[in-house]
Amino acid sequence: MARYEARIDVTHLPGILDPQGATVERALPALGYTNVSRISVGKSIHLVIEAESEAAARSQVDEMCHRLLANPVIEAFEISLSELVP
Amino acid sequence: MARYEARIDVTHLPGILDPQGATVERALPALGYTNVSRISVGKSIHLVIEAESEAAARSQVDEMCHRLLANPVIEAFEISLSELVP
Amino acid sequence: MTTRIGVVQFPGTNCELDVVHAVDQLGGRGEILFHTERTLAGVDAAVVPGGFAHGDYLRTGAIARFSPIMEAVAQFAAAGGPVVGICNGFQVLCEAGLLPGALQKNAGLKFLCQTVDVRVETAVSVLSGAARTGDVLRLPINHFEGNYVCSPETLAELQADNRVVFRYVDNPNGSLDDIAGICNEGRNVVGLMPHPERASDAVLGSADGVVLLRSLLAAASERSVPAGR
Amino acid sequence: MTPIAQPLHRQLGMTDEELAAVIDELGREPTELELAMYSVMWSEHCSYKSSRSHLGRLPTEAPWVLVGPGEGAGVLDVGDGLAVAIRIESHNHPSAVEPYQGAATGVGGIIRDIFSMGARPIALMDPLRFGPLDDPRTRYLFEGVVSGISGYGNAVGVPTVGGEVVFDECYTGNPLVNVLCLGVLPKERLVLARAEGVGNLAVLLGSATGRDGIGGASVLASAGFVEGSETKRPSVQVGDPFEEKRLIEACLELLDAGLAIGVQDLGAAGLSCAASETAAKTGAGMDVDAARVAKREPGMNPVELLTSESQERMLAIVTPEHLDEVLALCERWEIRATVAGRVTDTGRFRVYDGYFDAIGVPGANPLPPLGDDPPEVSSDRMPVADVPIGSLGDGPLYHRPLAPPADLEARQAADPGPGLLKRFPPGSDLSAELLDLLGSPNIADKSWVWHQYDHQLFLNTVAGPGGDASVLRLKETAGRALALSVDGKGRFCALDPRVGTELAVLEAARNVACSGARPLALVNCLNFGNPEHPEVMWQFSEAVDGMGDACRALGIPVVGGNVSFYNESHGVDIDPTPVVGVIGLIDRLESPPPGIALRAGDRIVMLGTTRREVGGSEWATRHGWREGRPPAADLEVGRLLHELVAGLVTERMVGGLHDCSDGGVAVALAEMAIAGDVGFDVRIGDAIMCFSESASRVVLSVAADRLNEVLGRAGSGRVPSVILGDAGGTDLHADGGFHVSLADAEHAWRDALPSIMGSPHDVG
Ligand SMILES: Nc1ncnc2c1ncn2[C@@H]1O[C@H](COP(=O)(O)OP(=O)(O)O)[C@@H](O)[C@H]1O
Ligand SMILES: [Mg+2]
Repeated sequence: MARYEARIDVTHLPGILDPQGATVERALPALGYTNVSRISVGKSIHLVIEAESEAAARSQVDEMCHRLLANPVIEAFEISLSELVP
Repeated sequence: MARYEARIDVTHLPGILDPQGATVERALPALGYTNVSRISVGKSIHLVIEAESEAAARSQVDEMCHRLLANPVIEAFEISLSELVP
Repeated sequence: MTTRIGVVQFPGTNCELDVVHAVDQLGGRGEILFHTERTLAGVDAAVVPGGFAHGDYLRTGAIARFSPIMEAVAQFAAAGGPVVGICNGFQVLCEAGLLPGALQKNAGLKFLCQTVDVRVETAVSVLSGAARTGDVLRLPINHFEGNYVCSPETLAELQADNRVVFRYVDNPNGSLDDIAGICNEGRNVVGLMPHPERASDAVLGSADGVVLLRSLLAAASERSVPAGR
Repeated sequence: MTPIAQPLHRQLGMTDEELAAVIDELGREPTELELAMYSVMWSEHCSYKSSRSHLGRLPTEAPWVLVGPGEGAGVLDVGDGLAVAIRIESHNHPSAVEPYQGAATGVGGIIRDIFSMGARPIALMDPLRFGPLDDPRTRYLFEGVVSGISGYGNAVGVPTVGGEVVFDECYTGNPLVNVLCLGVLPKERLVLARAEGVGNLAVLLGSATGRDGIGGASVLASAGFVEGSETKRPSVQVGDPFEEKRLIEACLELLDAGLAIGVQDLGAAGLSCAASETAAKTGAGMDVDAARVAKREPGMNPVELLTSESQERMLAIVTPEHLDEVLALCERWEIRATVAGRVTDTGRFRVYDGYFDAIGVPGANPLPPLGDDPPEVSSDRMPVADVPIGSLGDGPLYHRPLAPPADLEARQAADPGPGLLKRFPPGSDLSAELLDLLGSPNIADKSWVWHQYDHQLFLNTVAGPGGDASVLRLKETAGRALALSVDGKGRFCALDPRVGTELAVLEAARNVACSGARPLALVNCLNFGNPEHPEVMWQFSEAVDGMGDACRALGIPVVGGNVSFYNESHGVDIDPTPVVGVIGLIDRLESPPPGIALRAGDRIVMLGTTRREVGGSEWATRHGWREGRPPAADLEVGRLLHELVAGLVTERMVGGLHDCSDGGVAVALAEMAIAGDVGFDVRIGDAIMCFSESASRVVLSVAADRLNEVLGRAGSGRVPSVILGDAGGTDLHADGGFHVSLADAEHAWRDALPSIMGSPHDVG
C-alpha cells in the first residue's frame, strides 16, 4: 500500500456564472490593481489516500469528486497526485 | 509587458480548525471510503496578471493575497505562476 | 439633544434599517452612513450592522473593509469613539483589524437562525455598560460564519484582559471558548454575532437586546470610554 | 446512437401547427431569432396555452384588490395608505437538475416579480415536495433545495417566514419547489410595467448576459422531464443574490425618485419577453439592439442574447431627459446599466445588431468581453427580427381533452377504514401509532429546515415558522398585521382533485383564522403532470373548479397564480398538487396571537366535527393505504368556523389553539402539548377518531372560567364544539387510546428530521 497526497482544484464550468470572481474583479481597481483580469474563485481540496497504485488512487479520487467533492453539473475539477514517501 | 496566469491555493493555517474538511472527513466512511485522511477544504483562485517580469507578477500577487485574497489570521497561501504565451 | 448613531451601509448590508428602527424606538437617532462616505458626519457612535456586505464573497467582510467609510470608522475608534459590529459587522471589524481573530463557517456547516442564551461576561464595554455581569440574555443569532477562531496567544490575551464580552450558554456554532462577542483593548469597539436589535420588542419574542442598545446610547451620549475593569 | 436531426422548430419544442401559425402571422418564414422567440414565448410555461381556457373560472374581484391576476403580482389595499404585492411561482424542474441553484434562482425570480411592481419584498414562503427520505438522491435534493433557499434568500435580504414540506413517493423523480413572495409599497407608488412614449428608452439593468438557460423555459418547463439528463445541464443557471440585492435597492430608488416609468423583470424568454411585453401592453412598438447588451462570454449572437435567461436582470423604461440621473443612480449601486431598447409607434418588435450607435441613441454601450468582435455599427442595418409586438404574447390556446382516470372510482370505493379498524380494534393501544406519526417526516418538527432561514429580518415577524400561520406586523401602519399560510393536499387531490383543492383552501384559510386574521386573497401554484394526458387535464379542471367554489364560499379573491405542467418522470405524472397561499389581515395587533401552545390547567375544546374519514390520511398512508375518499369539504361550515375562531382570538378568549390537519386531532394535541411543555388527559375515541383528518376542526386551550363563554360563542356561531379534556401533567393520555410521556412524544417529533439529515449526503 502506498500513500498519495491529492490536490483537487475545483473550478466553474466554462459559461457558468462566477459571482465571487466577478465581485472580486470589480473590487480590485479601488485597491489600485488595474492589471488583473479573469479572476475566478473555486475550491481547493487536499487529502491523503492509501492505494495500490497511483492509477487506483486517481480513479478513486475521481469517483469521490463526482459523488461528493465537486458538483459535476456546474463545476469542473482537476486532480494532481504525488506519492508520499514516509 | 507579459501576461501570467496565477493559481493561488488558499489553505487553513495549521491549528485552525477546518469545519468543511472535518465534515467531509466524517461523511466519507458512510460512502465506503475508509482509506482517506487529512482532508482540508480551501480556496483556489485563478487570475491573469500583466507584469514586467515573473518576479514583479509574483510580488504583486503576494501583496494581493496578504491584503485581500487570504486572511493571514487563519489562512496560508501558495502561489504558482505560468506565463501566458499569446 | 438626541444621541446620533451612525449605521454603516455597504452594498449587501440588510440589517441597517432594523438597527435604525431599534435605536429610534429607544430615543436615539439612527442615521445611515453609505460605504462611500469618508466621514462619520459627526455621529456619537457607529454601528456596522448585519447582512451580506459585498455578498460575503471571497470571505465575509473581506471586501467591505476597504470601503472609504471604514477608514473613518477606524479613526473614530482610535479616538475612543464607540463602535459596534453586529454579525456581519463583527466579521468586517475583524477583517479590518479593529478586533482580533476571525469568524469562519459554523461547525455544523449550516446557516443558523434561532434565539439562543447569551451570557454577559463583563459590563465594562460600550455595549454592556447597562447590563450586569452574569446576566443571561435571549438573543437571536442569524449567521453561517459565526464560528470565532484566533491564535492561542490572542485567546489568552482576550481572557486575561477580560475582553470576552459575551459567551454562548450552549455553543451553537463551534465558536472557540463559546465566544459570542469580544471587545478591543480600549473596550470602545465591540463585535458580537447575536442581533440585539432583533430582541428589542416583546412583540417579536424578546426585549433582552434593549439593555445592550441602551448601553451603547449611554456610551455614545458621553462620547467617552468606560474606565477601568 | 444519435437521433435523426429534427427540424429546428421541433428541436425548440414547437409543433408543426404552431410553426404554421407563425408563418401565417408573419406572411413569411421566420428568421432563426424569430423562431427562437416564438418557441419560448409560446411554450406552455410562458403562454399558459393549456390552462388559460380554465383559469377564467376563478373569482378574482374584491373591493380591496388593486391588481388582480395577469400582472407581475397581485396587489391588495391593506389600509393606512399601504398596499401589499403577492405572488407564488414554481421552479420544479431546474431544482431537480441542480437543487441548490434551481431553488436559489427560483427565489431570485419571484423576488423580481415583486419589486418590479414597486414593492419592497419583505417575506418569502417555500412550499416543497420531495420523495421519501430513505432515498439518498432525495436527501441530496432536499438538502440542496433548502440550502439554496437559505443561501439566496438570506443573502438577498428577504426573510423566509414559513412554508411547507411534504414527502411522498409520487415526487421522487420530480420534486416540487414553489416559492411565494410578499412585498409592501405605498399605495401611490404602485407601478405597472408599461413602455409608453415614443422615444423613451429601455435600459437593461444588472448582470451581463451569458449563455444561461438558453431556451431554458421551453426546455426545462415544457418538455417531459428525464432525471439527470445531460442535455439539460448547460441550462443550469447560477444565482447571484448580491447582484439582486443591489438591483432591489436601485430599482426601488428609481421608482421613488420618479426616474423610471416602469420596471420589468427578465424571466423566461429573457429580453425578448420583457421588452416585447412592456410595449405590447400599450400597443406601442419596441426596437432592441442586441449589440448593446453586455455579454458575459465572447461570441454570443443575437439569438442567445435575446433568449438568454441569465438571472438578476431588469428592464427600466425611462425618458431620455432622465437617462443621466438613471445611469448615475445605478453607478452608485454598482449596477450595470445600458440602453438596449427604444419605444416606437410601429406596433412591431424589432431586433437589430449594431444599429443604435449609428442612429444616435444615448446611453452607455458596454465594452464587448475579451476576445469578442463587436458587430459593425451601421444605420442601414436590417432587423434580425421584426414581428407584430402583440403576437409573441398571445400564443396558441388549447382546449385539451379531459377524462377522469380509469381507476378513479375503484380507488375511491376502497375505503381504508374497515381494514385499519380490523388491525386496530377499539381498545387497542395506539401509543406506538402516535409516536410513529409524530416521527413521520410529513408531521415531524420542520425546524431543521427553517432554522436555516433568516425568518426575522425587518423586525416584522411576530409569529414565524413553527405555528399555524406566520404573522408579520406592518410597522408602517397603525398596528396592522398580515397572516400567511401555504398549504397543498396532494394525497387528497389524487383521490378527488376538486375536493382536495377545496380542502387545501380551507386549511390555509383556517390557519390564517387561527391568528385572528380575516382572509384577503389567495395565490396558487398549480403543479400538475403532462397536460397532453386527458387525466391530467381533468384533474386540472376539477382543481380549478374546487378552488373557485371554495374561494367564492369563503369570499377570497384569487389575485395570482402559476401553472406548472409536465411534472412527470419516466412517463408517470405526479399526484395533482395545487398549492395555495392565503393572506389575511389583522386590523389591530396589540400583542402576539396566542400560538399553538397548550396551557397547564386549561380545558381542551375541539371546534368542528370528527367523522370517520381516514381516506388519504397520513395514518392510512403510513399503513400502505392510498385509496378511499378524502374528507368531506363543507365550505359553509368552514366559513362559520373561521369567523368564530378569528373572533375568539382577537377577543383573546383562548390561551392557545391549533388547526387539525395531518395526523388528526391526536397529532394536533401532541403538537400543542410539546409547544406548551405540558401533558393532557382527553377522551377522543377509537383509532379512526384519533387519526381521522376531517376538515374544519380547531383545538382550543381555554381557561376554565372562559369555558362557558367560549362554548356559548360556538353555539351562537353555529359551530359544533366538544370538550376533549384537560391540560396538565407530563403525559399525553387519551382514554382507551394512547398513553405516552411528553418526553417520548417530543423526542419522536423533534429528532426525526435531524437524525435522517444529520450527515452530509451523497449525490447518489
Ligand atoms: N419549507 C419550510 N420553510 C419554512 N417553514 C416551514 C417549512 N415547512 C414547514 N414550515 C413551518 O413549520 C410549521 C408546520 O408546518 P405545517 O405542518 O405545514 O403547518 P400546518 O399543518 O399548520 O399547515 C409551519 O409554521 C410552517 O411555516
Ligand atoms: Mg398543513
